[in-house]
Amino acid sequence: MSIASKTRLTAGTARLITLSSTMPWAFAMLFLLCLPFVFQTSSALTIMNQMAITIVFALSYNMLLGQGGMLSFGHAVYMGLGGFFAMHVMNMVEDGLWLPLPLLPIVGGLFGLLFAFIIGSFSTRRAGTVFAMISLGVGELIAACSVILVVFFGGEEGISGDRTMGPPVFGYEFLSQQEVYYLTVFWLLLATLLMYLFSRTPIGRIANAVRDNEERAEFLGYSQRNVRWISFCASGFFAGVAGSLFAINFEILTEENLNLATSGSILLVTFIGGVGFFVGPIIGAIVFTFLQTVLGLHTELWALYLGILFVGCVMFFPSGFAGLIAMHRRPLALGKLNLLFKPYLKVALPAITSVLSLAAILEILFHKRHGYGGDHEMVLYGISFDSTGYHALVMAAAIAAVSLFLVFRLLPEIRAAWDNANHAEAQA
Amino acid sequence: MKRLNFMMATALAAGLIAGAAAAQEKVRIAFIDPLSGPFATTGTQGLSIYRHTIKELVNEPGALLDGQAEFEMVPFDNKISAKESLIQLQVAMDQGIRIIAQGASSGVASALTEAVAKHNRRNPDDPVIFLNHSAVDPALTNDKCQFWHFRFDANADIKMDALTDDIAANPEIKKVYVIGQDYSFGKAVASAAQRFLKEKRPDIEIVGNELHPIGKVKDFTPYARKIVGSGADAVITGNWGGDMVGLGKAVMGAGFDKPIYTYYGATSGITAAFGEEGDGIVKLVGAGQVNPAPSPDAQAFIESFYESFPDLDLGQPQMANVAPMLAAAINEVGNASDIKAIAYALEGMEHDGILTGKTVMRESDHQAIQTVTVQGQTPGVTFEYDKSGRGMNAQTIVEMASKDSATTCEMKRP
Amino acid sequence: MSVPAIELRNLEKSFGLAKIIQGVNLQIAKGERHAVIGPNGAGKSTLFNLITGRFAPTSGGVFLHGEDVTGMKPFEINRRGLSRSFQITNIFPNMTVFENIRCGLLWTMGYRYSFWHMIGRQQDVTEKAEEILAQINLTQRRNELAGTLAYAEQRALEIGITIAGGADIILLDEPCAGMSHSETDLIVDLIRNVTEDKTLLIVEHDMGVIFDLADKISVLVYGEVIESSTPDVVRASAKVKEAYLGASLEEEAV
Amino acid sequence: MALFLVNVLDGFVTGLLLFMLCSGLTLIFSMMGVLNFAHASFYMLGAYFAYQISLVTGFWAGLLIAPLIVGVIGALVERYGLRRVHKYGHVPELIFTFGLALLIEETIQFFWGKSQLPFSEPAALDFAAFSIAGNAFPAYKVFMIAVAMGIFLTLLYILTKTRIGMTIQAALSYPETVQNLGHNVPLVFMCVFGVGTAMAGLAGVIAGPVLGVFPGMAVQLGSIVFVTIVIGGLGSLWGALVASLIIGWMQTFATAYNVTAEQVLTAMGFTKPELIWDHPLQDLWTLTLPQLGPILPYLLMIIVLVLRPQGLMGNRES
Repeated sequence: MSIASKTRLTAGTARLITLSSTMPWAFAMLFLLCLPFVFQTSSALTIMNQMAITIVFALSYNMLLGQGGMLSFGHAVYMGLGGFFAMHVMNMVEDGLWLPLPLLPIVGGLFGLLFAFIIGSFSTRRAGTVFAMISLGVGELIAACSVILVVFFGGEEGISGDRTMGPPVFGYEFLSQQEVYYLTVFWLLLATLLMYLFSRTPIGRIANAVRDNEERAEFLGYSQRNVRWISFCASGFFAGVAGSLFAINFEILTEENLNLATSGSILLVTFIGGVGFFVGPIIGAIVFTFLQTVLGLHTELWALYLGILFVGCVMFFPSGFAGLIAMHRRPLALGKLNLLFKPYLKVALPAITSVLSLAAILEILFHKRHGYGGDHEMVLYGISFDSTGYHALVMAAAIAAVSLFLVFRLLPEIRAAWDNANHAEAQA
Repeated sequence: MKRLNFMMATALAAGLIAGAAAAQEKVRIAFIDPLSGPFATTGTQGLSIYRHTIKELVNEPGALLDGQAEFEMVPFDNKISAKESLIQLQVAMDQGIRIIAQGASSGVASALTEAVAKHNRRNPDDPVIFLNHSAVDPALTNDKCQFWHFRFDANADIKMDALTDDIAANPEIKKVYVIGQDYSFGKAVASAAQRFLKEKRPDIEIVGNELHPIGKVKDFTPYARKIVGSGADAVITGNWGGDMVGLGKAVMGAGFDKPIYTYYGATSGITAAFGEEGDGIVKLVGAGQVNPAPSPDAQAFIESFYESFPDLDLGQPQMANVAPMLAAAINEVGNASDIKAIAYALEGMEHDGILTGKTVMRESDHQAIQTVTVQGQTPGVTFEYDKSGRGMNAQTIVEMASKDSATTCEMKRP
Repeated sequence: MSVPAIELRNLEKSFGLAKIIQGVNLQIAKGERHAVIGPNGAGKSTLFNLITGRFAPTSGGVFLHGEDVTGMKPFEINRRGLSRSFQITNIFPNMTVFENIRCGLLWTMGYRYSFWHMIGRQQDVTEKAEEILAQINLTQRRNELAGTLAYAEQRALEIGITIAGGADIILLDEPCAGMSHSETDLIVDLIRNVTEDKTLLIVEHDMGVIFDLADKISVLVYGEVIESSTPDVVRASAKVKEAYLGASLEEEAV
Repeated sequence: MALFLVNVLDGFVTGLLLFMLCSGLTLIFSMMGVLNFAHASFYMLGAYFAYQISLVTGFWAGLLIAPLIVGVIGALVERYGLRRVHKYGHVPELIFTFGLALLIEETIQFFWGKSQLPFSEPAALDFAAFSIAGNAFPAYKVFMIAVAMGIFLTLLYILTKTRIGMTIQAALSYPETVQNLGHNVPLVFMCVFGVGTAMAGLAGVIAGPVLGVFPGMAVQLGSIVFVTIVIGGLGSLWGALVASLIIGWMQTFATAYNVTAEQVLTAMGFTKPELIWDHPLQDLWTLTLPQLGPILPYLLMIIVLVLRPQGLMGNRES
């Protein structure tokens, strides 16, 4: 389906493909192509692949939440089912079916689409709470089935396959992580482009209209249910693509690909990034994967930090990181962005210090309480100390207090600078 | 991304140091188990046992390459997720680590053993070895067996063999109820129970054989009612974690006062949760023993463990074999970098396990054969679990358990 | 006489025990500008909601150009050439003014649920939307979010969205509510402009607007049409005066 | 027959426990329009607080104090969290409570670790009240029934016999009227949220010894609570009661009887394939009713929502 819009783009009027509209894509492509030359280890590549998959998944989720106004607690179902089917097809390839690996995401996407079509037929009748609850119920149901239907889902071990058994594509067999990276990036760019273009189609725009005011849209000739259903199917397709990419990368799918935790975390990813912006989920996916894998290497408390970040985000900047960036469009347009640099720089040091020292307090407390028994030595930010005493705690608290005090002292200045930068006439 | 750069740098630096062959070579072992989330206790406990064993039995006595080298455990948190485990495996390999240890969850173990096999097939010159310290799904050393995987724990079948010995010796048991979690391990336990009971005590009636959804049952009372209602004289279960606590408490709460045979019915808060009610009722089958300590050496070893880790339990005695056996293999090869040779050296190795008696790494399927015990929850033991005033005491001791058991493994050696 | 554009036959609607519309019969000819007046709570908005499919009638029927549309969903009725505005401004606040208008155009211009057109590249839609923007005097505000417009501008936009699809029957629910005199004049001109050659059904409280615009007026009191005729007749009708005044007095008494 | 009776009683306990959670959730939803995703987390907090208090003062003080603390925390969450998010709309509110659930779970692990806590029933109730055909019915469960019934009757009294109750009832049926109550609406909201969460906390205290106190206890119950109030009908207290009991009994009886797919299929005239472990339909043949037990509520919810979106006893669509 979305392939159609792609051909339209290339076949369509060329003059509308302007330099400014293709620049970001070209830049992204170049950037992604160069990344493996900087990060060569296969674990770095794996993490980048993971990011790419999360980006596709989060973008597909935002087709629902951000663009269609549907809050889903069960989106992992479509990614997971797409992935499971892709994995089964991968195993069929091993048994002789002819299908080059790069085409596998289409298979997964179609199955994601199929299930979105079936489930969407009743879940999209209403938006809001009812939709959210049905998505939760379906999510729980499929996740529970995955343990019962062992033949298909492989039970708790999941099912695995070998991506290298397909026909070689231009001599590549996808043995190395690097080859897989380029395959993933190809699909990342393609899927992102297609989803972006989808938001520019009549149905994409009407999805926004239905999100804003479903009743008004009905009086313009649109069935709100059909609009949601179509968005839902499209979203299911791309979730299935993400699932297939997962299958290709990790060569295993398990119950965790379907369960509520995965569905919940994609909500978190998308929201942190910013649901109101196309790039929001991309930012969210990068930040989240980074925090999860890299922060996870350094602290057991990563989930706590993530939770704090999420709740803080909902409370204080509900438009997410993308929203924070977009806030600066007006100062930029007024040419007054430079007014903000100095106050930002001034507050950066105390702000970072306060975050780090608050985290230090948590870490020390946690270590005191749950550290491996008898292991009193603790290393934090490269400093090694004994966590049994109160010295370190008092010190961290003192640093936190001072830096927080500084941050609050600087707040009025920032606010003033912000107001100033946002008003065309203020300078005069 | 900066962090990744840093990681690369450290990996590089580590490589350089290794290349310089310093006097104190560090042989690093990646410990990939849950260190956060609901199963963090299991992972933390395992890591502590490793660290203690390495310190007491390898590094301090200078048992690795005549004291020229030392073991170091590098923990990686897999959050008990297959996907995370594969990522952590990559990270570990990027850091130059070629020895992987894992144990919590057979599902993760099966993902890892496949990933390791795939990696070794794709990179035959740079293999990785996988030391499984407690994932007991029999398939790992049967249908899914492969050269690079070594299991140090007794598998579910071996444990069931010992467990049914204990049942067979008790003439009062006429009816048995088997209940477990609905996944590969639970099913393996159930079929093994049927097989061995039929063989050893054909007169015993299996009055219930049931699988319940894993981690989804809020209240085990209806199951407990069925068990009591069936008139069973003993319960066999492979449940672990919350499912073990829930089942145990419900069954005992419904008035059941006969033996409950478990695989994982102790430590990690379970012994404390059962408390007095479980004394004399809860049985545990496992490799090796801590109560009573099998030897004075073992006594000292366990004592020093509890000194170093007062908040944890020595819950998995077989884990104390991994580091010494690996050290012996490395000593035999003469270096720690020829992974293939080390793997060959581990095959068929005999070892005097500090807590598990005579231990052999069986060549045919890489399954460790060792002492398996059936233990009972007893108050006032020397080494208590969960600081609850009670612990597990060995009752039936089977040396070299199931040493001739059959395997379907067709090992392909490189 | 040709088939009426809108025909209501014995239309009734009850909410629980309350009968809001009790047997309305009404015929509106093609091209007619028809106004519905009546005291507060007479059921004018309910009548609109019944015609447009927002509520299903308890009994009776609604016919558009002779076709029975009773019980159809709003979008189905809209597709048969009927478009409406709302008493309380009902626009897409998070979309730009231009996009608001464009949403009103898409279905009738044949784009429907298309995901194979790039909307920004459809010259016909863009031109038509610009045309309507010019008509409702909002070209200047083109790229602003609809939610940030002034009240009168939002009302104009509401009308713009309503007429954008080119429906031949337009229902306007109190388009001038809450507007100043000068704003009202502008809106009335606008309405007259955009409903040229179309059937218009309008509810309005401002009698000046009604008598200025309407070809025919129906008076709705307590869910019943007590008079339906030309403005002059209605103005002179004693029945209307009595009912209307009576109702107003009652209202004040409450 | 005896077993049937025992199961009726057990299902009743489960249902009532569920109702204690659902009543608070429904109250909050009806008044404020907020579906509190973190409701089960307050239940968990209740259990943890009660455990901590019981270490010092014993079970009974915990039973009284823990719900109060939970209620106060709930009120604070409303005052400083929800109210702030309220202006962005209902979806962000739902997302906020979702985040709160994550945060509470992590915070609890921070303080109490990840293991199961040894929280057990008070010694005074640690005996079998009676037993039916060898199946003991613990006195503690009798106590649970008593507490839950007590809560229900109190709630019923307050809602039908007091002025504030009438107001709340009006608000249940006509949410838009809440604004016209002439009360300090934000204060009412804060109190409702506090009371609702305190009830969840109380449920946690009395459920803790039976269902266990561990970090996963909220997740385990969380979605089932929503399912229950959705089935019962959002905003309907009676619906919540009916749905809770239905689900309590449904789950108990589903686990109690080993109906297998094999029996059903054989009865329908199919024959079981010989080599079942390699058969593509093996899962279908080996399916049992207890296996399906935990997913039945979700199935029921989807059916209810498709056929009757306002729920069994609800009178408004969300």
